Amino acid sequence: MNFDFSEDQKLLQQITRDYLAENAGLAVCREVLESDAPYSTALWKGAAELGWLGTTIPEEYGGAGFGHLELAVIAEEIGRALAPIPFSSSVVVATEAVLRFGSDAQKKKYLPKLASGEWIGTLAATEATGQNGLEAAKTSLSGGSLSGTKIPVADGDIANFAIVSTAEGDLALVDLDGSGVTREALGSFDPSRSVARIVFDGAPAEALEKGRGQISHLLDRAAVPVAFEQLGGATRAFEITREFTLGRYAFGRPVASFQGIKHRLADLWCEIELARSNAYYGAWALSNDDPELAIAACLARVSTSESFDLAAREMIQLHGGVGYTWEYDCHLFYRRAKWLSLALGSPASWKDRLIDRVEARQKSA
Amino acid sequence: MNFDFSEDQKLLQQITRDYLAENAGLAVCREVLESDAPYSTALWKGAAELGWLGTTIPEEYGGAGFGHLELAVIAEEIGRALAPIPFSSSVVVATEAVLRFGSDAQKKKYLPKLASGEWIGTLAATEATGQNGLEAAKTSLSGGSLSGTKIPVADGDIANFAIVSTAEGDLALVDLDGSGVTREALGSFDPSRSVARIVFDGAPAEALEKGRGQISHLLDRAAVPVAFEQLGGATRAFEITREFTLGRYAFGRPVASFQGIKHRLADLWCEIELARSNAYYGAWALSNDDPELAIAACLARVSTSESFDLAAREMIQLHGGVGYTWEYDCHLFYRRAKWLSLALGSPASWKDRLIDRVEARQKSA
Amino acid sequence: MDFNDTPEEAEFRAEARAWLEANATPHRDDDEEDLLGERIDDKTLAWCREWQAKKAEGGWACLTWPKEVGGREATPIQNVIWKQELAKYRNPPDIYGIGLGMCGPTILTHGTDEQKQRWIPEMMEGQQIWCQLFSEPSAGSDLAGLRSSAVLDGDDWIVNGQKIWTTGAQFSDWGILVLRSDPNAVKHAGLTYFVVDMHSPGIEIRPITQINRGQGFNEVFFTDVRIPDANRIGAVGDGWRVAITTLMNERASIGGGGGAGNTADLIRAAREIEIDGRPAIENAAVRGKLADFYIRSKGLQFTGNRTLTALSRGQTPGPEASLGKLIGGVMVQDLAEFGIELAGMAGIVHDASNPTTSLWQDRFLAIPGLRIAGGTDEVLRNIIAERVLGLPPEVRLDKGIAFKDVPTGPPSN
Amino acid sequence: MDFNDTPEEAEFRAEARAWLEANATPHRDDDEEDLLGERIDDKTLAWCREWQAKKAEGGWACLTWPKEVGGREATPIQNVIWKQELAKYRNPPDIYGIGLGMCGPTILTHGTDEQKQRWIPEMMEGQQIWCQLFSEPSAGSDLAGLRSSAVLDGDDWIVNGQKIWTTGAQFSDWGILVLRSDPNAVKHAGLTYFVVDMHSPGIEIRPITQINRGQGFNEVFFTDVRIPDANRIGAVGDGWRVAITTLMNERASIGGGGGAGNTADLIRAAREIEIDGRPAIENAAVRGKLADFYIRSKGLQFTGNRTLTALSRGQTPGPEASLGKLIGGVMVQDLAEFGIELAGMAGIVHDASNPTTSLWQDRFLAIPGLRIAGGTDEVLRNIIAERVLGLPPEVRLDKGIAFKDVPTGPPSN
Repeated sequence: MNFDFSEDQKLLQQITRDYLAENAGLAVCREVLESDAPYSTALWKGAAELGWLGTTIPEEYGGAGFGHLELAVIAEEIGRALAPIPFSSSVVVATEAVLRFGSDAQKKKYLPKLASGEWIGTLAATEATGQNGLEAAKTSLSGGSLSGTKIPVADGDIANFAIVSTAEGDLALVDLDGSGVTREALGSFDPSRSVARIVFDGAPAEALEKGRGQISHLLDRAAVPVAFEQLGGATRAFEITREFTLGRYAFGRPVASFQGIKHRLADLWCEIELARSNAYYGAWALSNDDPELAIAACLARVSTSESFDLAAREMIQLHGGVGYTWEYDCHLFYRRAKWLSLALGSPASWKDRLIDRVEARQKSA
Repeated sequence: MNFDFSEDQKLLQQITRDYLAENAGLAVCREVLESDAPYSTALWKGAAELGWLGTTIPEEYGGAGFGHLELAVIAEEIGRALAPIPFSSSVVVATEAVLRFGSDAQKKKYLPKLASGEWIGTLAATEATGQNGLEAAKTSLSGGSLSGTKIPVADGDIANFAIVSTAEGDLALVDLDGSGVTREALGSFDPSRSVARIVFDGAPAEALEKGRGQISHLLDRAAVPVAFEQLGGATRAFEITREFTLGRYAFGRPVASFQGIKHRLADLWCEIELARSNAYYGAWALSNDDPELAIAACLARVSTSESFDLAAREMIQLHGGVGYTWEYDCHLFYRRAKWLSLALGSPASWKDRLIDRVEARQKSA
Repeated sequence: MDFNDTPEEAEFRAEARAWLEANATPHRDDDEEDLLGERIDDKTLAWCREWQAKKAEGGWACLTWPKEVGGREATPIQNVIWKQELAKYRNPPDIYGIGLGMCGPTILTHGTDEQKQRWIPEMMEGQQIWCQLFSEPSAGSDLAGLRSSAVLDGDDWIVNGQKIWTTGAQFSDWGILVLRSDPNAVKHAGLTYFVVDMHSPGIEIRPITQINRGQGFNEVFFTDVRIPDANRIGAVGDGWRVAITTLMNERASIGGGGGAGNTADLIRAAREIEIDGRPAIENAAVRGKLADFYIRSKGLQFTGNRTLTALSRGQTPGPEASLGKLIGGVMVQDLAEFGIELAGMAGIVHDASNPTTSLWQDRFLAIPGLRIAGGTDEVLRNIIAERVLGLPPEVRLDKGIAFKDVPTGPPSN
Repeated sequence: MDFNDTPEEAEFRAEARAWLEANATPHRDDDEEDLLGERIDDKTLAWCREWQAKKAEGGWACLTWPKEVGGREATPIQNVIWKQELAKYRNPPDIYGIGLGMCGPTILTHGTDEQKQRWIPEMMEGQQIWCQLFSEPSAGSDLAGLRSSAVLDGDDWIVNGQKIWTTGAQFSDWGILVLRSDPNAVKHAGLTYFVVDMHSPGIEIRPITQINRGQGFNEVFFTDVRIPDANRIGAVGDGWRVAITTLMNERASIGGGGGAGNTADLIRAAREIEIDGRPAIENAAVRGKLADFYIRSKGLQFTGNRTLTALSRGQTPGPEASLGKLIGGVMVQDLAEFGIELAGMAGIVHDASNPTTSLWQDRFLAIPGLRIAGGTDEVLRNIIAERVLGLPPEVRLDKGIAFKDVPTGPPSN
């Protein structure tokens, strides 16, 4: 039994954390949030230089050739820093799609640019408000030409290409800077991460070679690293809150000495630890290509979404008045938590998916 | 605005409470629970003498001729005492059915015996495990002859007659001591209240004159007084628990002085107060025959079910070890809470019904 | 048990209605939601002044006050009836609420006759706007832990320090203020209560930006500000007792989130938004959640009716009112969160292209402020536990020692 | 990151498996659930003795103990592997668990050589059953508040008082016992630790009936019971320090409710039971609940795996273990309650005609006991807050004063 990261992975974690502490304090997130910039180009460049953007990309395509455990480690640190970069869209989802379902030619075209950070990729799957099945896409790919509207697309305003789910069940690769594409940046609940509407009107596109019918599997694979990003955010929110309640005094004693506060922190800690355990299981299943991934991804996704949301909410409340000010960082967490918990589909939809899969397994057993 | 009971009703409450304190301490509930007796005949007799069993029955039929507010007042006290008598089945449901939907002849036959306590009545609606619509009855009444199986029937082993829902949508009156009826007492989750399976095989029966299609309305009318019974139980559980935590010392101070306990009690108190408010609204709607009853009954039913369940659970936990002993009374509340929250249909089914009705009203608005 | 007015109440309601019909402005469809009163500009201020003057003229400026100062000695239930009727019309933000609801009653209770004559009439007519300066950065839930100082210098007090969470400071003329006049006394004994001219030299007001970018509150800095001793309310060192009067009146005036608890909006959204190709309202999980919200919001509403009943009988509602804020605060936040999640991934879009969801997002960003203002969850639970349920008070480590010796931060070893 | 044994662990597992295959009894389908060990009769006791003797003979009686007393100095992870393999077979109730898990380690740590020789071998071979007598009616969460007294009389101590929640007292030969030997000392300083012969005159054992009518615990009354001073463990007045050793070992041994957290049962029930004529599992509200339970139970399971990982590395798992009991306890109660409610009105029938629902009802009645035993929610949250998160301890009012002066009930004014 070794249900933990290795020493090497922990070293990678430390290096990543140190770099981010130096280069991506919460002020960097705030800067993007308060400005018109959709993301931090400087941090994106730094991440490229450190090789994070090509973590899972084989060396032959210019990547670091690491596995998904290393990706999970880096994602957690990205989450801790609330790094304002399109990591989840490009490094997790788009990279995974090309790597897993692309032809050799497709890999050769996209992976080196993804690894270098020159291109940002994203997934364009959702077409409407509500929790509709991802299989319900109306956007159509026919004769190399893609038409339809995707909204919202995470990081769709800054991405160079998108993986687009189609009515035919394909995952289409589309150059977003090319012809037949109109896009519009939309207001984001977390302005440190961006979001867009994209209209395709006969845009040139090709299907990922092995992508047909794989949207659901792609989401499973993406959900695990994103869960680590969420876990990192939740953990950091908790740590800052704990520190605050220890330093803040009322009635001559630290706020953290009152049982009401202690018990709330204890409950929150339990939720985050359970989420961590589920995320670890996801990482194990993903890195081993285990069939359990279909269930493990749901566990990791729901657990980390709910605990990051909770941690951010408690963070504001336990900070009292200052927690509600723009000046304090609580709202950065509050916004990011909700953004991440919805950007790959709501927790409710993942619960539904989980029961489908548990049922299927019980029936087959 | 007078959203409270009147002085007269409060006096009735005090008299009822005093009588029950003298004659129905929790030892009386325990006695029934620990013995084979299905209910306390002595208390039933006392209740009859005090006129409680005919609270809403007009004087011409031997009742007290009170309204539903008085019934609510008495039901709350019955609940506080965990009185081990078939009050909800006979005085609330069966009486209401005959009173509301019976012909003159039916009223003349049943109401005086209900008021005197000579006959116990009950409702036999459920036919299977699960949350199936009450409209799904298979039991059939045809040519004055009733056939089918009802399980479970609250107080079905001790009742003299039943109101039986049928496939035709009728509410049939059946003499349970007559021919064509086989019944069997079943184990009850709360052995101080009893439950049975009843098989009808050509039992002579007649429909309540104005009962067709009224099962749902009957349940609404019954839910409100039962909600007061639940509210009484919840309130008493809370009071006993509060007293206990004040008297129990740990670390040199009352357990009730620790913030962890204080806040749990504060939260519980809030839940019970909300339930009380919803129950009051139900009482207002019922006693005024207001169309709001369709919604108000759901509010009262769900609120009081959930808060009595919660109060009983917290009662055990906040008593610590002794709360888990047979000797202490906590489990009497734990059993009764669950029994009452299911005996008229689960809270989940009432929530579903509530949204049906809210939606219907919004649409018609 | 009924929801109807008594004959006396009905008569009063008719009187209020008649005046309002003649003088008030009807609601408009484009009235915007402004949960925290964050959008007050000069035009709005002018509207406030005009409307307040009109109410004062008609005798509706401050119903519960004594007749000798222009009130109508209305009963608490009459005051509620007035508010119910008033709410049926379009009203400017309640910028006089703090003055009339908290400052006025305190001056009427503890002020000298001279002080009453000086401040009360102008306050009532809306000529002067008042604010309250109690909280400090290090004194939130522990209000009596405040540190801003007042030192007597001839006939004036010299004031230094910082106040926070001051609603309306930027357009206020006067403020009520509690200061530490003796740091060697025990905590509650070293406080004195003043009225300060907000236009005094040495006062600097900085708006606080909230997490939703709104600016409903301010920080107020005092640097050698002079307050004449004639502006002192109550005796030196008796400030806590005076402040209690203000706080009792505050607790009664803070509401529970109003429209944000509106389940009708959510049910409408659940009919419009789809889950798996069907209206969300057909989904059992959504129905269960809607039912939970509906039941809680109704429970809160009817609890309010029980409070009104007490008022109607001439009773004073007590600390039970904390229930509404504790339960209501959590509920409206849950409700807003559920409203966002109903949109699925579209819940991350926060702009005009997504109006239904934006409504919930705006509320989700506004509500944490409502939850904290007027008492954190812990403060409210303590109030309920101690004052309603009679459970023992907290163990106190700050009693019986000089205020300056009470720990205010971690030991610096 | 993998779930596999290291080569050393695999080797040990093979050894354990081989011995069990040769000596243990397979599971039977009709094995009944007995969450609180309530159904121990003579036949069961005989089976316990026989199986323990066999394990001792094979060297599997107490793996972690020193070789010199018959243990195999196994690592913590080896002990877990043994338990995993053991659980695959049919086992009698663990009546030796308290002796071997708590009494033995305490004697091995604090006992004299003579005491070790006297008690350890027989304990290990299962010839003697041990119980633990710490809790008292007025000393639950506050264990050190115990009042049962020991007064020295020649070479004996005279013991009076009452203990409670003693598992297995009715069939135990020996007990470990903490008593107040000096009521004038401060609370923790006046305690002394003993071993008592449970067959001594003056001991009366009364079973406690639980809310589910089971009898897993006892009250034990002491009336002038004599304990030889030779049975004292540690110094006079040093009982609390000795007791800590016992308690540290207890915390590690109490589990989280085992099979009661089995969501597979619930999913099966949701496929069988109908809502509105369709299997309950098709209902979105039911699905959401099932998902919540499934996610929590898996989270608990994987948290256990993280603990095993620490063990596998030779680390000692700490107070984090309280998480499992706190979260698991609430979850299994919620799960049982949901299982009952799924049945609708049929949830009130508690008998053989209703087997699926009866299972949940039985658990619903057993679980409150599991939740309280080994620490209430508040105790567990304090442990997590103070020992894991490093938050400040409670304000203590019982420090620094003679035990006899510590308030034990409301003032009788």
